[in-house]
Amino acid sequence: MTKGHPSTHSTVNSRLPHRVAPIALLAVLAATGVDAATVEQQAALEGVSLGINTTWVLIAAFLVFFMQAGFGMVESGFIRAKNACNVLTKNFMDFCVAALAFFVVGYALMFGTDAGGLVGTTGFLLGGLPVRTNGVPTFAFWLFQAAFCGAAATIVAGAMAERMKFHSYLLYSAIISAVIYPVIGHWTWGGGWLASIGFHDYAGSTVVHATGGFASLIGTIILGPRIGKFNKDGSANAIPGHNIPLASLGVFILWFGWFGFNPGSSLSGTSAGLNSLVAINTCLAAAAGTTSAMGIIWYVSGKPDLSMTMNGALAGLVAITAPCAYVGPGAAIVIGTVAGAIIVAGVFLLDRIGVDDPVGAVPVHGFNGVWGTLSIGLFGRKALLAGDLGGLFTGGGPKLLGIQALGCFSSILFVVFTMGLVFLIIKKTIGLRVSETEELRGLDIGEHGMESYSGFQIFVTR
Amino acid sequence: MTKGHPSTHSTVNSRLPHRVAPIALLAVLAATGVDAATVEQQAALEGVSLGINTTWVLIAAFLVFFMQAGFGMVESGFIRAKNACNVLTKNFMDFCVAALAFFVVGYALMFGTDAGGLVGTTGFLLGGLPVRTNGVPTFAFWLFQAAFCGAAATIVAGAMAERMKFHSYLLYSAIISAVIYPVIGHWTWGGGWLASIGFHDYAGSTVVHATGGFASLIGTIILGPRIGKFNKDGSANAIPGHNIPLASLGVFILWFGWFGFNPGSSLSGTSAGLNSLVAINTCLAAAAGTTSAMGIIWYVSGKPDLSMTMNGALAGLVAITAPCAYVGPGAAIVIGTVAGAIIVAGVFLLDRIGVDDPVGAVPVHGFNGVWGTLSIGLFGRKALLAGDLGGLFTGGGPKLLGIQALGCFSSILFVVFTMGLVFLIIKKTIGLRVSETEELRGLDIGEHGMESYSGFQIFVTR
Amino acid sequence: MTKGHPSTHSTVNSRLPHRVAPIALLAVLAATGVDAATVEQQAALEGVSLGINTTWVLIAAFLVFFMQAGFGMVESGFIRAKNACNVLTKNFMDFCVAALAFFVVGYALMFGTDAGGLVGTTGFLLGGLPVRTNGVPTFAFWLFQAAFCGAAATIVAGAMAERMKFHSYLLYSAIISAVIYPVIGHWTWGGGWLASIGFHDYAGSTVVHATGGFASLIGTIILGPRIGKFNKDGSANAIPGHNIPLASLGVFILWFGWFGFNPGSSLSGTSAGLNSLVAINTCLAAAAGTTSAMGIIWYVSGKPDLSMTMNGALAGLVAITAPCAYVGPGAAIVIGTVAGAIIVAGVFLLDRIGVDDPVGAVPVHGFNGVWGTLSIGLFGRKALLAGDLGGLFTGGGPKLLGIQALGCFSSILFVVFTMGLVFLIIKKTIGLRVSETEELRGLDIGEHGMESYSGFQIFVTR
Amino acid sequence: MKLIVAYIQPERLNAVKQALYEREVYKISVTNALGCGQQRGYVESYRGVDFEVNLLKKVRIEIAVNDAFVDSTVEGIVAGARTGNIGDGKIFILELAECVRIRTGDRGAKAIG
Amino acid sequence: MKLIVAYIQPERLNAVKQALYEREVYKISVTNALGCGQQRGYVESYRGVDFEVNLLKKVRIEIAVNDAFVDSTVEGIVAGARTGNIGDGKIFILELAECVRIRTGDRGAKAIG
Amino acid sequence: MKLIVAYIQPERLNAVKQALYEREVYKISVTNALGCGQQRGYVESYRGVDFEVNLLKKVRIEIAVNDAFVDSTVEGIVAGARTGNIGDGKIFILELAECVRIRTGDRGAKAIG
Ligand SMILES: Nc1ncnc2c1ncn2[C@@H]1O[C@H](COP(=O)(O)OP(=O)(O)O)[C@@H](O)[C@H]1O
Ligand SMILES: Nc1ncnc2c1ncn2[C@@H]1O[C@H](COP(=O)(O)OP(=O)(O)O)[C@@H](O)[C@H]1O
Ligand SMILES: Nc1ncnc2c1ncn2[C@@H]1O[C@H](COP(=O)(O)OP(=O)(O)O)[C@@H](O)[C@H]1O
Repeated sequence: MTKGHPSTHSTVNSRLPHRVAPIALLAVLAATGVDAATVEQQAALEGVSLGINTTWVLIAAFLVFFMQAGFGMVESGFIRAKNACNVLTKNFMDFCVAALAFFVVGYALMFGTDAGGLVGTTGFLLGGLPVRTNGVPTFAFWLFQAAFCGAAATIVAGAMAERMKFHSYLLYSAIISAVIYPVIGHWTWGGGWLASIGFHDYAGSTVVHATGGFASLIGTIILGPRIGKFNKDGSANAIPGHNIPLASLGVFILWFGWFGFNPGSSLSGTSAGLNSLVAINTCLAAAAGTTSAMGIIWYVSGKPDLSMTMNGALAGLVAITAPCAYVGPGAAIVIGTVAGAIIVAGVFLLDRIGVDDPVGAVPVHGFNGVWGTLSIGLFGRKALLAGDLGGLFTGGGPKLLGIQALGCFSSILFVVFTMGLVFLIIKKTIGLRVSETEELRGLDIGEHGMESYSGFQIFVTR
Repeated sequence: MTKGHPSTHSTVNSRLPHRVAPIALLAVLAATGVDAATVEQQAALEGVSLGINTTWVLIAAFLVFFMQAGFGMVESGFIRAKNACNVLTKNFMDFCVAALAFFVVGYALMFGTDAGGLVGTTGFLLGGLPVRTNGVPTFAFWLFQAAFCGAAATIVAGAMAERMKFHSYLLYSAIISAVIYPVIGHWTWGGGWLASIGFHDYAGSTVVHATGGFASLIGTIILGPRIGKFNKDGSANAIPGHNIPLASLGVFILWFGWFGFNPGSSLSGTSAGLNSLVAINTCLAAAAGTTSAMGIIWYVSGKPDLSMTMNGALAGLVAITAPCAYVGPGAAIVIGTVAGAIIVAGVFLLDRIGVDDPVGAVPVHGFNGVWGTLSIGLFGRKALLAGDLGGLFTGGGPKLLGIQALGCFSSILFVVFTMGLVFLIIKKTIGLRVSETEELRGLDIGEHGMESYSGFQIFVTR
Repeated sequence: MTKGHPSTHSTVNSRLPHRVAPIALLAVLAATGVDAATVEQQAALEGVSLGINTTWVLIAAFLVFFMQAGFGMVESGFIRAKNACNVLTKNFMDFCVAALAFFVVGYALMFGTDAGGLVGTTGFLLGGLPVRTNGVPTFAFWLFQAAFCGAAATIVAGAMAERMKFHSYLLYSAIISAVIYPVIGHWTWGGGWLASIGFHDYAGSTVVHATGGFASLIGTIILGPRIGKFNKDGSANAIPGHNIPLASLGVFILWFGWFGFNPGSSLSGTSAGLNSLVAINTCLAAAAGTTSAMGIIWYVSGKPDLSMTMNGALAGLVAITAPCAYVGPGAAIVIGTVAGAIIVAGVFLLDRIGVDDPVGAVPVHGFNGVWGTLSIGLFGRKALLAGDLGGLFTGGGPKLLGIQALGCFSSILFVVFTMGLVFLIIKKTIGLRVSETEELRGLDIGEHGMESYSGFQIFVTR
Repeated sequence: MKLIVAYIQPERLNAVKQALYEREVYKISVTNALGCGQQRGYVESYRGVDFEVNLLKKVRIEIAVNDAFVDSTVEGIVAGARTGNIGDGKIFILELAECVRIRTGDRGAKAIG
Repeated sequence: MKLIVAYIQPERLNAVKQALYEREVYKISVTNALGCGQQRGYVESYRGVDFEVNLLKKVRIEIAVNDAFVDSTVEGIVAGARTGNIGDGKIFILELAECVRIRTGDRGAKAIG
Repeated sequence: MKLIVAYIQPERLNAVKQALYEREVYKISVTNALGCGQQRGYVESYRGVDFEVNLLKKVRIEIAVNDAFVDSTVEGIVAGARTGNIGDGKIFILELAECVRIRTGDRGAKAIG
């Protein structure tokens, strides 16, 4: 007889649906006089349903994990070749540190038993948790959430690229994934105070993106701009990215991964209609964001700049992350279009005020995270929000908008304050910034003793 | 209690299978005396079944979307560095324009109520559509189809690369995704005249690939070859691609995405046997195409050229797209092997007749799209075709082959005629081609004011 | 009425679950007096269950296929630009040759009717096989296994890169995928002698990775080091990889694909708990491997070398492949951490003993394949192992460790002996190694007549 | 002996090589260069910030010739490189004191060709 | 006429161009170079093996000028490139026998600017 | 003072550097070049179209030395670069009028080393 993987496999495979029925349920149903076959089938059905939900969550988690590659390619492609290894190492370690930290403490702070609406307190090292959480195995749920945590952490790598010390970065990364992100996450997704006042953030415009984006903003302000970014008169210089095809691949990977990020947030493969709505909204908002960013930069600067266009796609994706389950496709297009305008304006604004964000992380994740969160208060549909509130333009009055603003700004306040403190302490102690020589020669050689493109002739005049 | 995402999530998660039963069905079944538990279970079963089908379609749609990245990498890797940003921007916008255009008009023309077998007429802006289409949520079905539309559009970007104006390209892209592709699609997949005469094209060798391939052919003829491609005596020069590793990644991504393209076309995750057949056929045809293209070019030119080998993989994939559900694995290998020969011959042919297709889009998508479509008429199995026709070599006589030829050639005729007109009108009005100076310096600088590899020393002597 | 793909599709879609009930089963159930609706539902349930299992296996197979891209990018990124096309062609052909060879003979040798515990003997060309294998369609099972076979083959491409003749490589590749890998696979997964003595290797630390890794070791020893790798005094020189961002993308793709490799090995989407356990273990071991490799190389060499760090991720992934279903997350972290140490030590060891493995394939796949396999004997939990044996540290005594060691070392012995013979015969006949001139100029030009980065200025002083 | 250095437009390289072949000058060395001359640069922009690129891509050619070949070499370069537009380039001629063929150790006029 | 060749630190290129502009020297040609001088290299490592990199990235500038401009050009390069650290670079001055503008065929002092 | 320019096979660079070190010549500048000499090119093909590549990868070395060092430098280059095969390369020697060390402003023989 042909067979596949040994022992365990066979067991697993032969565990046909009708065998998974929990004994207790069987007993109850039997007692109520329902015949045995039906009882068995009910149990089998639940087994299959669990299977599809878990499959959905796991695949979504894999896709969200893959976004880490997208972040890496975008961040490295948009900076100079001499710092590419450095940002890639940061990006790599972001995920690894996040996974370990989220395992040890992060998950507990985010999803543990609530204390005062502020923080979770149980489940350190995943100890003492129920087998299932939100209808799927806790381990699957953890993986999905851990990948989110890694995404929040790595946003900052891009904004602070090309000048930040590596070991200081590692420290930052551990703190945000172990503490800051989990606490903000707890407020909204872990049963904290924002959840109780009816704040909505379906897949994390605020929880993930605004958190990462505003941590970037405060970080890059404290760190200061790259040498040569601003002239004495305050005007900005362009420091072009070294590998636009790589960055564009990164944007595609991020978009692809976002199809896990948003639709996966239902945690349920059987929610066919909801998942489909979320998927189409995600796609249309990204398309609209790309198109509007390209149109605007073309109009403003006379050329359809690809780097801005790609940021437009990401802007649309960030903006639709919170509202994707609460609005229709038409609204998704509007949300994406506005996101495209925000990214262009945001990039110009930062250049104007002397903030140096090499990859545009602040306007993409920060500003559009806010916009996406607020947009629920504008376009949210009562029927989809499952409460009695709705958006301002969808006949729901201003209340939801107020709640959204409160939730978004209090989260941002928390991150700016705590991360500001963290960055200042690092600055005063082990230091944030590499030496000028190292910055000029590149962090790849200075911090890692290697080159990204060994053998290639590369000008490092900038 | 730990909880996940708020409100809606909980609702969704607690929506256990037995709650989704449509009332009407319940009533009917109850009236027929079937006991309540069974009725509930029937509804639950349908919920689970819908869940798995939707999961399948959505994941397939994500994979097909990801093919856009593959196209981008192949197209940019196979051309010169100075035009990489340009082709990537085109590729990006292809998907975004396709998504928006397919939302506004394309879907309606393709899948709306049929008018005379020629075109659909309802469902503009997805208005007035049923919640489900082909057994899955309409939004999921839309996403899968929109990704196909983007693929058809972007094939042309490669063939016309390195010399076509960007805004003219945008116009072309909007027209093919809004009108041309949907109309051809309607004929075969939207209940149009080709569907009614029994034309078979499982996943789009004709509908997607021949459409894109022959639009490329007519476009590149009207546009003319790149400066330096042909010598005065008509002989062709090689203009090598600038980044073969990137192109090879693109081929892998395309192959990966094709596993969504073909198997996903069942629209049904419960069609276990069918999906498995389609998947194995897709894999074997690609492997055979790669191997035969490599063998032939090795024999002909003395070296196993990687660029041709990779085109062989794509050739096999395009060819198996139509027949993948109608033939067995043995036939799939034959189809792929022939596809590998066609690609080599096709590339040589175009060079001979003075047509300049930088990435090989015409032989890959056009010629092999035809071959794949016809191959159903040769190898199609009655049992799998679900009609009483079969292939010529599988005892079905020549009739099916005739129908396949008719369907394929009428589609191609339509696309060549309409797209030829479009390109000619663009040429006479806003112009198709950039200036000579711009072509020499590269479209990245000319059209987008940026470089793909800032800082790298790149020779632009060609 | 709007409709999707034609004829077959409709048939498939309308094939609602209650229609797939096998007549026989219906009859049996009916005879036992169970009412018809229940019988129908039982059949429907099994259809849905089959659907989700097949979906799981197919998607996992797609992910494992995609690992081939990861291998390609890691292998090419870690070597010099002048040999990138060559290794990519090898990597491409590995999969294509593996797919064809595994179709023709490999599958039969691996999963055919067992002969003496040593080899399978039926199912050549997939002829005469049952429709389902291990609970999923045989075609789906084949695809999953074929992708594994391709992975085992391509590991060697990296280790023997930059100096091995292309046609000799093709020959090697055909032999390992057609014969060597299937035989080793049969022992453990095909019902051979290792399966019967209770050897455990969940997803292939030994079957896939140690096989590929030790084939690499013997191959690279027979082939000899690259020109310039070792000095006269035996000390090693660094030959840095030419494209670290590409390699890092490759590592991400491999990690992403590993989520198909390991969790997919259950062959069952309904095994929710098992799949989730495997997924979290895979993630944590990789994170731990990355972190420990980075920490150790940082400590040892003073810099956090990215190339070693990335190898650490792969080391963790390889190590957890065998035990991922048999240990808890805590043990997974320990296993990954040790893997990170092994990779650093392994790379140093090979440099010390004069073995030139350009990409680190031997320590990653070989040494960590062994470690992963043995780790079941240390940390395996009885409850998960579904036997009465357990690991040394989990109260199971030394017996399982002994079995693991026996299985692992006998597999390695077999591969070293047979592949050693193969490489020696190739060396004596058609030759293994390119000429010195070709090696200096690069195999891209010598073997394929093309350049990877046409137009780029690249130093080839090494 | 003279060492002739010329900066030309990259896309003229093949024409220059052709012209030199016709004049029996077979040996040349080429490097990639950036040039800043009379030719106006162009404006690039990156995420909204414009910047002028005034180092344009050029190709630098170096040819060592015996005195008898100087004129035809210069004439050949001009023939191949000239388009009449600004940016066509410059030719610089230096006195070459000595020339050695590494392979044979030949020196002087004999080594040059 | 003289041909001035200078090796400078890459990041000083803009400053040098600026300084030359101020001294009315507008035409320069630039190539990428690697230099090995008094400046110590640095150690790279790759998967555990250290190696010293003693060819450091430099920029090579070439400027042809009339004799009257030699001093101000040299002075301009020094002004732009000097940081006072080892590795600042060198300037080499060669006698230039002839100069030809490809576009017009002009020769000598007239062709140089 | 002389300026020595040599074109060598890329893979001989390390040997040349080694040979020069042994002869106490420590300062060199290196650029990437393409050369077309007696050495036959090779044929590449791309998707079925063959083309001859006759610009082969070379390395260009530039060394400024005092007159006393010219012979040993030339000899060192030959020692490191020679394999006896066509393509080994050429050495060109130019008169160097002046040399300036940017860091100190030193001129002439003093500045060169
Ligand atoms: N005086 C000079 N010194 C060094 N390089 C020069 C000089 N003049 C011209 N060049 C080189 O020649 C190229 C073409 O010069 P340009 O003045 O633009 O062209 P044209 O000769 O047509 O006026 C420049 O980009 C530069 O590389
Ligand atoms: N004699 C020389 N020949 C060729 N190039 C030289 C010579 N001396 C210096 N260089 C170039 O100048 C660069 C700077 O020289 P270095 O001695 O490090 O600086 P400094 O002038 O400050 O002592 C070197 O990297 C090399 O490219
Ligand atoms: N007359 C020349 N002018 C400029 N470069 C030359 C000249 N002769 C040789 N070279 C350079 O030297 C390289 C080697 O020359 P080649 O004639 O092939 O070798 P060999 O010296 O062994 O005959 C060439 O590729 C070219 O870069």
